[in-house]
Amino acid sequence: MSTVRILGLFNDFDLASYALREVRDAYLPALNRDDITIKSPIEHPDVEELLGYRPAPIRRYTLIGSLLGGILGFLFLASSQGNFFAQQKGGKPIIPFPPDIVLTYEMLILGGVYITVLGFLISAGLPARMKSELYNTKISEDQIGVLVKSDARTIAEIKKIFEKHLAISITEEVIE
Amino acid sequence: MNDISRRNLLRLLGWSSASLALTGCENSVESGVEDVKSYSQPQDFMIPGVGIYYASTCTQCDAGCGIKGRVREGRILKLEGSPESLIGKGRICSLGQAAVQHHYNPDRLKEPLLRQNGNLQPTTWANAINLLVERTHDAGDKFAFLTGPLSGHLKVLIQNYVESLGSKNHFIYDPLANKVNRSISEQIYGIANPLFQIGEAKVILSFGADFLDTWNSPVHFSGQYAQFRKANDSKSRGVLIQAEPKMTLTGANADRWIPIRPGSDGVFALGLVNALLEDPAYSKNVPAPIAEAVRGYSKARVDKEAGAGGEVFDRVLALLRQRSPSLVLSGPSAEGHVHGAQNAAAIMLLNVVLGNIGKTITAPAKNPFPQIAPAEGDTAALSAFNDGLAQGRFQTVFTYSVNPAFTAPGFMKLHENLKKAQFRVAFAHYRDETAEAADLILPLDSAMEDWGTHLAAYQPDGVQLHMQQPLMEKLYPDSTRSLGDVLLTLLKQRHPDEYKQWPDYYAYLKSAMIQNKPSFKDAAEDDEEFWYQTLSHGVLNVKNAQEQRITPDLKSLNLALPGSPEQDQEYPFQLVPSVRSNLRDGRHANLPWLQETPDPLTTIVWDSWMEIHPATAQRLGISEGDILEISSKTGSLKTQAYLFPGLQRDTVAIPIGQGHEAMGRYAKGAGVNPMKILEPVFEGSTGEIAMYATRVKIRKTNERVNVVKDEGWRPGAINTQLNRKIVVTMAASKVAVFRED
Amino acid sequence: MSIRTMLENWEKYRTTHPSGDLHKDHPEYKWAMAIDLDTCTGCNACVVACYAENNVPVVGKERFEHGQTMHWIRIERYWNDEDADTPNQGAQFLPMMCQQCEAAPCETVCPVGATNHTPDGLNSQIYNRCIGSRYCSANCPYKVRYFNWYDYPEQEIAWPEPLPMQLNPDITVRTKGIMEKCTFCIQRLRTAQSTARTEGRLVKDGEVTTACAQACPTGAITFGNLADPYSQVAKMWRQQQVELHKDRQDKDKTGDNGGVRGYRVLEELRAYPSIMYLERVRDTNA
Amino acid sequence: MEEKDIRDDIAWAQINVDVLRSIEKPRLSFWLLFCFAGCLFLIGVACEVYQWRKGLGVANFDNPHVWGLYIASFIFWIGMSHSGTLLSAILHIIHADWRKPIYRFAEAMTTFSLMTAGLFVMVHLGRLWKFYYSLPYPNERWTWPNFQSPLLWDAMAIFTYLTSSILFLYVGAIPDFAICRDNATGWRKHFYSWLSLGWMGTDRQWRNFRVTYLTIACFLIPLAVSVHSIVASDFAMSQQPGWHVTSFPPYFVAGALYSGCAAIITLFIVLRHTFRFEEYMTLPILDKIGRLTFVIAMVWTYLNFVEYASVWYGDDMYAKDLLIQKATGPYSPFWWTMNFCGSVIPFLLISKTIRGNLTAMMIISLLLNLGMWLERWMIVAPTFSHGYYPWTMDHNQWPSFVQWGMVLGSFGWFGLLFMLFCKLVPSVSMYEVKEMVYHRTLAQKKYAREA
Repeated sequence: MSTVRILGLFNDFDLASYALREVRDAYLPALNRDDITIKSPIEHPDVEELLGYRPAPIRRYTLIGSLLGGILGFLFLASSQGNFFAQQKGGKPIIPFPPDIVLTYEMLILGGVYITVLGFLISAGLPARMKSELYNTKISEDQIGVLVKSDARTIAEIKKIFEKHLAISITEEVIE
Repeated sequence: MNDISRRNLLRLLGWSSASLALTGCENSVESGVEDVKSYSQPQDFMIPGVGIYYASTCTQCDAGCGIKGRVREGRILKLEGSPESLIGKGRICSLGQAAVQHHYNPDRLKEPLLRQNGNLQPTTWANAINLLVERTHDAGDKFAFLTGPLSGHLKVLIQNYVESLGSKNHFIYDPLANKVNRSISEQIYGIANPLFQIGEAKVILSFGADFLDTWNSPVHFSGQYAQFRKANDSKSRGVLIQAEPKMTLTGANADRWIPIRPGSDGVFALGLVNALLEDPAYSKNVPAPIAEAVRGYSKARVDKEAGAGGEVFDRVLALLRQRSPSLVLSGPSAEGHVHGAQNAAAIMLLNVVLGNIGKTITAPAKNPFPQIAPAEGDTAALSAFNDGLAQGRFQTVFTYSVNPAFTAPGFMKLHENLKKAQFRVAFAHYRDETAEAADLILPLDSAMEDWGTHLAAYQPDGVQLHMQQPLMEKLYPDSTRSLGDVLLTLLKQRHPDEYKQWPDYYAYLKSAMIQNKPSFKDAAEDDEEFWYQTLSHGVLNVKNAQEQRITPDLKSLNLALPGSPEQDQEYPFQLVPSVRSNLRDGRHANLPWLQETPDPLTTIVWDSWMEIHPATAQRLGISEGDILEISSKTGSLKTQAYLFPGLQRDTVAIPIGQGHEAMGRYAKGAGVNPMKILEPVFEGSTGEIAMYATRVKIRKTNERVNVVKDEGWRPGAINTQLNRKIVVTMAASKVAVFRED
Repeated sequence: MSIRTMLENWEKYRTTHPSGDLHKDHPEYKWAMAIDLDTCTGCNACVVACYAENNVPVVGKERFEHGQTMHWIRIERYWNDEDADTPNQGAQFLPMMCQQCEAAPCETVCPVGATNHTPDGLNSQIYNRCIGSRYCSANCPYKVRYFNWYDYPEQEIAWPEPLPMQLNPDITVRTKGIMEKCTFCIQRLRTAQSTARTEGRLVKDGEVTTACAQACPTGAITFGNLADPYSQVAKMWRQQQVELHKDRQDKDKTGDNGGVRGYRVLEELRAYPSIMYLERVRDTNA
Repeated sequence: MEEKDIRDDIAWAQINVDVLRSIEKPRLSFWLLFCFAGCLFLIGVACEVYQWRKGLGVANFDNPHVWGLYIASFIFWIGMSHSGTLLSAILHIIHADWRKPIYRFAEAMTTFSLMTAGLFVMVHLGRLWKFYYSLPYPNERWTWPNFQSPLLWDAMAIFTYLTSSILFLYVGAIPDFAICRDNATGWRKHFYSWLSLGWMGTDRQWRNFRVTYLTIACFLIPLAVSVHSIVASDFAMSQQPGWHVTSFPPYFVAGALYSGCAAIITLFIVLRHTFRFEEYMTLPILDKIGRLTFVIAMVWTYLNFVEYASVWYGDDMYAKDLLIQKATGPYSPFWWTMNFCGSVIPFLLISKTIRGNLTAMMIISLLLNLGMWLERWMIVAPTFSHGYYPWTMDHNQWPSFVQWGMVLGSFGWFGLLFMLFCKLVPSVSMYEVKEMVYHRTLAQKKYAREA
């Protein structure tokens, strides 16, 4: 049986959320909650809550990044100082702490930021191929899209619900 | 050498009437010709990358310190003092260091130049020699040779040459000569150049004698000064008092600097004598007439005429009384007046009264070789030379190691007078002012390329002959020559039979030295060995040179000092043409190192300036950098003002040595030449030019410049430490004395 | 591998300087000077000697006016305020060159480590490492570092032919954009040290000296190895009760140094300079 | 003058239209301005070429004046960069939503002024062609830069700050790039598709986006502070009188925020005028920035005073002499101007009328920045003229045309970058304005319901 994707566009968040709630409460057996996606011009946490908990693991990346940056940073500094022709400068130790701490601090932030962004790309699935999903340029303007993937029968149900909630436009596509 | 008599040979070699017995010497002197280059060419023992030191003699000034030159890969790099020299004692001054820049100077003459239809054209040496021969062969008394101070065998050759031409006109000119001193010393001590034991003195009173920088033998004196200052358990630290109208470097190091009125040195000295004579301890060795003559010089009069009486006078007097032996020196600012001789006499009298003779003023050992003995110059010689030119008595004129066209005072009009001679030859290193005025310019070897022997006029501790030898291969082998060689060539033209045995100056010198081996070394020593030793050490000490003693002679002592001059309203200021150790009479103005080295007292570089006392400047509304027009009766010049506290109030000072119109890229156009505005005033007894007797007036122009100097910039104030602990001064009484271990 | 080196020498890398024990800091050599201001006459012989020995370029009037001179050693001449009327006690001279500080402010700030403290106690300057940030000069209390504002060897005034023949082949001439300063004539020191090493000994006192000390007509400058207790300079430092590692000498604590003349310029900045000056003396009876 | 704040009923589509208008094909006036900036920049380039060939002497540096306008301008530009972080990061964290229309160009300013500052580090070097010696690149000799040198901390901190704020700017702009993509055609389409990384506003993207943006903001704040305290260490870590001051790091940070805010006011007015952004860059926002600027100005004034006072009472001879020199010596005109512009002018900002008057604000902001530029110069130069060592004290030194030329050039360079930015990136954050409007409407509905 073929899988179908449907995208309904709504005029505002209220309509979108009513539609979502109904889809959720319809207890369609074949519908997997993770197959529901919301596409919106601005972020809107309370609508997302309808889909239940979905993880945003960025902070883990951040922690790892900054730790790596800090530790490797210090080791790099100290070891390179140790290997640079080991002559004293200004009577200070060859591996002096105050400067190294300043630099370690910078490297900690550097690592943190870089890895965080990396984490963002990974967990937000970017860069993404536009063709892979249904999309409508109205979404980036002012309309809220609800995208559902399921088998044809369920999709038919959902389509009714969308229409009931005054979806502006509904597009379907059949995947294999 | 059978055809010429032995006595004659000795004359030719410069040892005539030598008071030491010379053993005969029959060896041929042809040998060693091939050695001429050997001292400047890389040799088998010369390791590339390792510097080797060769001994020679510094010719930058007449002090004649021994030097050692560091040579690497056949290049002379640096000069150090030679520890074996009794004069320099291993030390060297800035002037001496810079000699290498004469040698490598980009503006050195590189070819003989001949004046053809008005302008100087390159010519060949052969051509030049022919010209010299033909222009001189019947010159006779129409020939004149103007040189700087001379000694050693070059002097012999020059004198032999001049007399071989049948001329008596050899003038020895030294713009900065202390002739007056010498003649008065001659008169009182019987010795022109007594030795001043600065190291022994407990107190020194110096009347403008800048013995640390420019006077007589500065490097030697500096060495003594170190002892003089050092306190140890045997002697306390010496006290230096300097009385002079313009602060010299020595004055800057004095414990007490006294700005006396210019020319009043004699008055100050006689005032001290007078005060001392009240004490029988001093009066005993002074004849009555003199005691009579000085009676008039009361403290009040000193105060009135010298502007330095009162408490200062008492301090000096007290010090002279307490501390013996003392030493009183008379310098150029004392001699450079009409009554310079009297000033000098008064100062020497003070020495006699203080009983310094034989203690701090001693006689040098007698120089056994009158022919090579130093011939010191004076400025009277220049006057004579100039008069001769003016009267057209000289047709052929040679000049060597002097630059009269630059150093001669403006009033002499020497530049015009030179034109009256038909044939002017300049033996020179640069196209300086005199060379520019010559018909034939002959480029000489530099001091680093030339041979020579030198005897110092001021020779401490016995008699020491300094050898000068090439420190490297000639830079321009084909185009420059040694004056010695040239003279030999010319002499061969006159007396072929006498001189033919010496192919060149080197051979001449070598045979001369070997001739006289016994007076320096063991007669048995091998000649070649002796010669090598001589060159490698660079100095030869005369064996048992005869000691002398000074017996002061106070008869016929002229102490007639003029009263203080009435205030000249039109020309209110006395001009001091001060001497800069770096430039001296201007012959070193083309050495970049010396131009860039700041003047010690003003820290000004690359230029001239006029020093004026801050108070005076304030009165006249002059501030630093104002361009001033300084005019005397004979001329005027423009230069920048520098406010300098080390001046007597109605005195202004302009340094000598700058203001070249020729000579080279570094010298040309830098600064002004105060000699040009000197007044025609001469010292009474010697006829020397009275350098310090010119009066000037100052006009402030509305131009203004930045004074280029090293010291920090202080708006309208002298340069102080701003209470920072940079140079700390301690009172001598407080200094802890350490026992030498 | 670098980390291993680091851990192995950790102790060594954590020592500060000067530790107070001269022989721990400098087992063999500690080059130092003593300059007697009572015998220094300000004659400039040292300055020219330095030009000759170290290939210091002449910059000419215009550059000098802009303060772009290069003299590694300079003679300073100070007055007292009251001298404006009559300088009764003459002027005050002081030869000032790089003080070769033990804890040199210039060293820490160099971004590329072009200036370091050498084992024999010099403040070295690595010309071809220098990128010309001029931070060292900015941080030098004595302002004795000189920057090559132009390509002086290329300037017509410095070394026109054949003057370059005088250049000392033991050291370089410096190009534009780098810092230079007095090195205590390091070329002489290194030669002497290597000679001594090949002969299996230490450099003897008086075996090597700097150009300025060698020239000085009054012998006011004494140079030598402070680590050698029998050297002349070490004796003088002892005699003058000046200790290298102190920022305030014990003798000065009372406020009266008891007639002992040794002192160091701007000592209180805790740079521990290696040049001791002896106070200038003036006789107040004169 | 009371102008309304952003209308709540403004259509989201309208927002797109208004903002996207600003990145349309540039008008002639743009090109003229662009060329002008280009010329300024070329002047700087010419000076650098000349200096490269001749040596730094042509800039009229000397001993002891080894530093000059280059370092002063360097600090100035670093300072400029701080405002961006302030507005976007700090205000973002404290949910001050009035920042939303203006933070984008502020961040751009941060990035570009950092790039400009970097240039000054370069031209300052005596051997620019060897600048890479100061980078820690691995090499067979194990020679590394000297990590003890505050200059190296600078390099490290600026690198971190620059890259981080570029990332911050970029990440924050991805949704807007998507908008551009959806509305653009031709090469711009490709350009923005590439930049927007295929952003489709899915819940997953928004969710991670929110966290990331917040996290980077949190990083940026301590970073910004550290950067300028490190620049301050260039001086505070040195030993020179007038530099060796404990209060320098906070002092510099305050100064940085100060000049940054002033610069924002300037650019705010310029953008509002050129792109007709009255709808978004409203006077109430300007009013808020005005107040903020005044507060920071007072902080700066206080720290400035603290520095003088501590020098005075600390009674360190060298520092005190220097302070007196600043106030009375040849630099005094600049020093007094600096204090006047920095501490007196801002009091004008007390008046609401003035805060609402664009012309007045423009002039004031320029004056403030003049003062801040002078401040940097007065920190650098006088210490050289009047340091520890009396012999080398010399106040005759004056920067040559080369130095001034480079300062001009830096403004040209900044102008070029900023103008390019305005035409390629929407200088008002569209999606955040939408959020702002949306949340306000919600709030009002809630209020209505309760009432």
